[in-house]
Amino acid sequence: MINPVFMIAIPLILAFLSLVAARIKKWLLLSGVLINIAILFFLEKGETVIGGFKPPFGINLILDNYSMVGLALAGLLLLAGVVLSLDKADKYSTVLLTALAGINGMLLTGDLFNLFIFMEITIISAYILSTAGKKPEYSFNYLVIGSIGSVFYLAGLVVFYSLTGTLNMADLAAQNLSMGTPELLVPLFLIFTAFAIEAKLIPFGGWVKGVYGNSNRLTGALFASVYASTVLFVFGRVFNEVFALSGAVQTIIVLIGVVTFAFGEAAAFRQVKMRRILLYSSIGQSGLAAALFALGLIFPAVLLVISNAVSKFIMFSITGKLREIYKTDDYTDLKGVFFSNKLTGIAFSISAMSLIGLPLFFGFYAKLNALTALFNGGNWFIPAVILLFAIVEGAYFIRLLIALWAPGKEGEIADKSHAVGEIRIFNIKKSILVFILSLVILAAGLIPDLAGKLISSDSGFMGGDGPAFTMSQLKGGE
Amino acid sequence: MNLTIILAVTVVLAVVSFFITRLNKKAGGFLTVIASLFAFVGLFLLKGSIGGEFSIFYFSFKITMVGWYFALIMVLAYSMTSFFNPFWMDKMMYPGSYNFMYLLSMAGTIGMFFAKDFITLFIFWETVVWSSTFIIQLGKSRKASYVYYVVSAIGSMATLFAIMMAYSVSGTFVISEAFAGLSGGAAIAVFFTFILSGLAKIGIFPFHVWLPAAHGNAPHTFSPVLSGGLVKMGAFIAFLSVTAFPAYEIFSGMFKVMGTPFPIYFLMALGAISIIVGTLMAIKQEDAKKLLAYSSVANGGYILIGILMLDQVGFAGGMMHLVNHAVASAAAFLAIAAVAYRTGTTKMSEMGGMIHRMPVTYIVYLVAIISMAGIPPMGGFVSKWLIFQGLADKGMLFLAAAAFFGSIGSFMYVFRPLSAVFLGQTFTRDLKKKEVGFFMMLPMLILTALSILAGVFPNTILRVITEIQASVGISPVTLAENTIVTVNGYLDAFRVFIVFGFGFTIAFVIFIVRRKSKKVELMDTYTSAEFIHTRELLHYSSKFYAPFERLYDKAPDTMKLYKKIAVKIGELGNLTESLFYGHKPEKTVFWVMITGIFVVIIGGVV
Amino acid sequence: MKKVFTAALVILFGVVLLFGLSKSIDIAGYGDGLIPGKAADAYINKNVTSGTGEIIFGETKNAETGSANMVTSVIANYRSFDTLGEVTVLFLAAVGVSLIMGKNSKEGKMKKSGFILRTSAGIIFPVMLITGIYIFTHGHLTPGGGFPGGSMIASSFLLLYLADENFKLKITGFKVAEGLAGTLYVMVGAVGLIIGGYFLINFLPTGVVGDLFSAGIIPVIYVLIGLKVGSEITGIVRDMHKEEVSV
Amino acid sequence: MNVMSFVYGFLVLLGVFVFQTTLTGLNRKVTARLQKRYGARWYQQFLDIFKALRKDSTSHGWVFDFGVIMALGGIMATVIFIPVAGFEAFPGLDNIFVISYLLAVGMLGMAMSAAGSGNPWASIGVARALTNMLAYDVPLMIVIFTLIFAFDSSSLSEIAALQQGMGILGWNAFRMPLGGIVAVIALLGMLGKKPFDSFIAPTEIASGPMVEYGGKHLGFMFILHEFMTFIEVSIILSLFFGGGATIWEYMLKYAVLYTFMNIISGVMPRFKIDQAVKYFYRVPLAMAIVQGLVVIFTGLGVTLWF
Amino acid sequence: MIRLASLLLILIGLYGIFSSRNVIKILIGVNVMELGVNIFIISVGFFKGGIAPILTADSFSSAMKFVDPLAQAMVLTSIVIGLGITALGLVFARKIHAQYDTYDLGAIGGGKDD
Repeated sequence: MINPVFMIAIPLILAFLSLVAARIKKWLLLSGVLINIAILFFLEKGETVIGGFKPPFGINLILDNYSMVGLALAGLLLLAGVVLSLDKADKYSTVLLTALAGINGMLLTGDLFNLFIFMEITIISAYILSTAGKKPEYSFNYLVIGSIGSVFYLAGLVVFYSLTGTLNMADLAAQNLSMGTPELLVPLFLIFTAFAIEAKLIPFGGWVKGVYGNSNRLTGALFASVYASTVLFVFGRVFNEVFALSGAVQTIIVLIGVVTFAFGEAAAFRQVKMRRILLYSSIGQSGLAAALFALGLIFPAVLLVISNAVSKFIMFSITGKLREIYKTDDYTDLKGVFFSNKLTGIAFSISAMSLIGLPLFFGFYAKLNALTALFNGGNWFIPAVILLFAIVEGAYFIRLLIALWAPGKEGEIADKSHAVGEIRIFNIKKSILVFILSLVILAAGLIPDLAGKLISSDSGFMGGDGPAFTMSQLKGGE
Repeated sequence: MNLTIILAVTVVLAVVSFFITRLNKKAGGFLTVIASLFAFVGLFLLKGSIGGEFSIFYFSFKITMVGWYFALIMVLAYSMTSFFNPFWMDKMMYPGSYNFMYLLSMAGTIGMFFAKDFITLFIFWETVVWSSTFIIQLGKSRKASYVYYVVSAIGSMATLFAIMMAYSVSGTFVISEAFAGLSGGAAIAVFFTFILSGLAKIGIFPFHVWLPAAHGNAPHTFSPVLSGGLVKMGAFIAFLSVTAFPAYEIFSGMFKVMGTPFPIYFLMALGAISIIVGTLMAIKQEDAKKLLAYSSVANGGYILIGILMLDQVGFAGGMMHLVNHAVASAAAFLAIAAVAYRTGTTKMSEMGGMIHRMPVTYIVYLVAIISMAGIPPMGGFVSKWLIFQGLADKGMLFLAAAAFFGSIGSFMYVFRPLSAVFLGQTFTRDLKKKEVGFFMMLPMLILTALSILAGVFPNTILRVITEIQASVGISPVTLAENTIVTVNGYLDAFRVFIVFGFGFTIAFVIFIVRRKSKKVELMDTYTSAEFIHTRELLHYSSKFYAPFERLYDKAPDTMKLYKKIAVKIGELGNLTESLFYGHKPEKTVFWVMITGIFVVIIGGVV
Repeated sequence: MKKVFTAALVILFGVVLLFGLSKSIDIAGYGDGLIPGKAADAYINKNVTSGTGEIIFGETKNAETGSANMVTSVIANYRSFDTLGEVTVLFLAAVGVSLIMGKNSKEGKMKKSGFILRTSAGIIFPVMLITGIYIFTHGHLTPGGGFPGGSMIASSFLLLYLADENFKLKITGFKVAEGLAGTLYVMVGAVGLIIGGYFLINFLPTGVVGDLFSAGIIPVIYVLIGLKVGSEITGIVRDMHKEEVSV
Repeated sequence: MNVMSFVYGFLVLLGVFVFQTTLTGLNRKVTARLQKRYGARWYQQFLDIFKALRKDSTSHGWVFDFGVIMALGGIMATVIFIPVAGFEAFPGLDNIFVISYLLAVGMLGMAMSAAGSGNPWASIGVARALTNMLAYDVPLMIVIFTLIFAFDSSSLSEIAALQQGMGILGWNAFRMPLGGIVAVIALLGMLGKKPFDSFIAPTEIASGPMVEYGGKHLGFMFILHEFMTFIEVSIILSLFFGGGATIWEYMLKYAVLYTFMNIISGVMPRFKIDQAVKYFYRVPLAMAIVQGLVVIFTGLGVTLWF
Repeated sequence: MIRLASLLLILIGLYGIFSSRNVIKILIGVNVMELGVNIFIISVGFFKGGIAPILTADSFSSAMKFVDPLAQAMVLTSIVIGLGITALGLVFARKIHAQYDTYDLGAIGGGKDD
């Protein structure tokens, strides 16, 4: 069994070393993400104390199912991203290694202040990666907004510290502060703001458009999958395990999440640039996940985050590459581009269809779980909004898929002579990699119960409910 | 026969056909014929195991009479149309995917009709939706595919909502039990949201916009399936929404119109509106496929009204109209496809006199439209007759008025392609065209035969329907040997056919015994002293009903409604984009502060 | 008008925030930070793992951390993991600065500095350097530590930049120092894991509170931090000093 | 269904042909007198038909022939189903829907044949005829629907029988006056009499289709027209004017009704086709609906008023 | 009072970010905010009569009343992070200037996405 601290220590050492041995930093990065995955499955479960000081005095790492899922997701996608875009990643090797440490730290840590630090590491790495878009004003915007978030987080945290005298998550949770009361509203709001900014919730995520919209195939894929899912995972932990939401705060956060979902999908609907479509869709999805987390429906939210992360990873990678080749990501200029890239196209389509929540794909299972859980909680309004905007979501994704697959004038049958270019988007190895990733979505969608079991081992996360809906319940008639 | 085998074989063959098509396009097409015929025969043999329950994978199925009935109609449309597939492979952009999706969607429909629980139903349903979406885009319009998906999605999302809402009350997804315990406002919400996917699929106003778009622009080999088959999925949902969801019982306390609870009557009225809209729009069309698509809208209205009546006669009519419309519509679309196979167009103004080149196709089309218009001795007459009787029995005047309108209007529109495509002068371009080969003719002839058989021996079909009626607990329609008996009279379709034959024979004999007539060319007609030597010009086909069309050419377009909604959503998106996003931090700071103030005030602190 | 509006909004936000916060803590008061049972009490008494009673300066031997400076004990021992992250943040920032300034840039030139600056720089530079080193080596005893010490080292180099417009820094050495110091920090933690079973455990004898050679690994860590911070900030200064050749 | 039925059917056909052709001939005279002409002899119509049948003809292809046969065959089949004074060749099959839809077979055949001639005027005629049909049929069918609802029967003979024995006030035309008016107006449309004769329109388009027909084809068309007239008048007669208890009563009533139609037609101008549609969808449709609502909700008219 | 002052500093920082479009000024605003929050943290750890948390010859015993060392440690961390962010921000500012020849965000107009 390996101490989980190595999930942080090894990338850090490699990051520090990459500065010294700049020539092999690409390989350091690759080995870093590989080791990260390799040791992931041999980690010691439970609580790990650092420095020998028991919490709440020392810092502890917590490796439960929940953080395990987060780690696996982030690690695998980061690995895929690095492999897929090694040429781009080379320059950012040090940053990516540090980011890996930061992400692992965020997911593992059991201390709120420690979380702050790892969050800063992660965000700063994001600031740096965002400069790949060659639009410094957006990076600057991100930096300023992110800093406001950090300041708010610290301010909120300190209030809690002054009330309880502890920074440890479990210890704070044990104090049984009643989070629904007006007394704790402002500090909670301050902390929420910090997460909302990172989780792209409307109206806090003003940086997203510029940063995602100018991302390349590496950064876009990482932002939308690795970073986004990590932030949401932490969001879920903080607002369920540490600050168990209730009362007005909960309503407000749920409302913000739902509004984000609706607005995000609406904004995506009118875009023609693929990156913009994807970025607004990401905003919408994280709004939904945040709302679910805030309602305490952790399992569906996790499913949603996973499905979204994998899909977005694939789609952003392909989109970024398309933009590289054709200098545009306006899909009306890319009609029929998948004709000569069928494998890549299928991967893209599977991802998109999973996002929409069409059956046979993993997204459907996630959506079904979310709906069941929501209805079980007696809530019908949010499902209505979800389904209403799922139509919008489906509309723009299907429109996109149609355009990318079937070129041709209106009134004439689809014909390959109208297809854009015959350039291979990815070489054969990379296509297969992307395709396999998409097959994961398909497979997980075909055997969702197994996938669900793999994710939560039936018990749910952090004491929450397990799957609200399983396919096997159909057989039993229950 | 075992449903597992049918489903497994079709799905496996779907995948196989994908790869085979990559090797040899034609072979892949023939594989779809084999697979769909296999499924048809398999389903036919499945009748013995009705009532059985089992599960495959995590899906659970129950073989019901009604499911069997629907599935058989559906697979009939699929298998007949599949005969055309091999001949269109070269024109497809993605032949492999086409074959794959074709069979996958067929498997989806089969699974859907036999689903025991709503999740299984929904999964198969949506599979059909997306696979057919990807087929339609291969046709003439990308937009059509988009419209098709959006309208379907509106329906299926609403239905999912209803399923979930019902689940939250009853705690089960099993179709027969899921709606237990609903009442009041929740019942109304579930009813309307549940049936929405049915309405969308049948093409009931205002969801009919996808039919002309999709039917009219889908690949010629898929339009028959869409119109003859997939539309009937909606009828299944309509069926469930009055049987599995006991609408008549739940709403029995509500305000009633002519003995029918208001929510149901409202839907019937929508059906009536679609009859009128479909008829009027069909009259206007210049494209044969779009015309037939609108006729499907109108016929969908009949089906919906019939099924929702859930009584002895009208219901039987609605259920029977399913078959008749499926057969006739598939045949008509296939005939148009056959013509398009030779001429390459479906625009009525670009064709003429095909009867001289393709007489068999003409007969097929003629019989199909006679059935669609509800003229004896074809099947369509019997089902419409039943629906009329049902309506007359209940005294639903306005619905009946719409039904009459649609029925007579259908004479108008079905005649148009007949006249424009088949009759009149053959265009110079088409003078050398030949009839389609036997392999393509075969399905058309089978469908034609079925159409006539359904009209002459309607009781064969009605007997199945009586069993369905018995299974949902309504008194079955009374059948004598060849006779259908209703309160208001009875119909002996066979005798009507015989008398018709008698009259025809007399006329034929008189005709034959008179002197043989001299053949003259079609260009040799009386043209009021004008001499026109261009075949194309002498053929009257575009704007056929111009004076009539003028009466309603300012009618609002439903598509505009959807466009407006889309624009509104876009505006919301625009607003979101401009309000929250940019490159200046001040925007976010502003919103953080506003939200902060808002939150604190809402939270009751200040 | 816009200014008034913005100001009004900020003030409104402030007022609302004030009201809200005043429900959670005494916003107007000050000096009430004595929270019973808070984690920090254990840091002061050094009895997190085992209670050793009162800690007396210059007498208590082998106390938990052995650092006279309690802040240092928190930073470099109790919450050393935070500090590792903190160092990483700075490291990341330095990497980011050098990445963003890019390769296609050369070192810029300062204005020619004045006489006093130039001559005094030569004198002050070693003093600053030594002071910086002093500060981080005595971090466990006196106020200060790795961060201030490192900054002082960096500012000594900044002084050189200011003083001499032709001053150029050889970068490799700093990079190596930066990288190795960071690596060693983690290594120290890992060694602790091997010896004591916990990452970053204080595995050296802690000595007498108040001695120079006390507090176990704290001085070691602080030296590493000092070196690292010093080289990082120097790196930042150097990179900021670059000029872009072409846009 | 036995052989006798067919024999009876054949006899009905013959009788109807003789009767209606005579009546047509007489009415030609009536119309002529209205227009201050002398008019042809009463048997001129017979002469026309038999002459046409004897002559040579030209054909525009097989659908031209087939359409004519199909039209006459369908119409003759319909005639067989029409109950005359309670007599039916095939008892129980006088269902109003069957008759009105079987009628459509004949029309479709005619339309097909006409369009098959390749003459564009023919197509215009067909288009107008079908539009006209859509115009008059909806109000008429609503009225018929009302009758079916009122009498719980869709059998022509039964509805006719229900009106008999109560004198003239027992006729549906008087029990449901609005419906009666609608029926009469619709009958004008069905018969293609003025003001609804734009699809025949002798001076505009008749020269089109008609000249394409000659010889036996034209003869068929004549016979067809006689049968069709008989069917249409009979339907209205049975539904609204009590049919006839005896064959003589029936023939008398029939002659009066038909002549009445001719007289109205003789003094009317002609509607354009879109005007006809507009007219039918304003006045008769409204009347039919009012009549229907009255019957359905009040029951007024189901029994005798007085 | 000092907490009020720290809050005020945060607000001033916010105002700076909110009202200014100059990149450097915005960064200054961020720094002021950070300063504010740092003071706020310190203020939470302080209590009247507390002494600096260092054992010296004068304040020799842990039994004496020391102010909260944890808050001070947090502030130290926060300062360092602030430094890192400021450094990055300044580099971004330089990048903006190099690319657009201005520090004024209002004059950039967002630019089109590449």
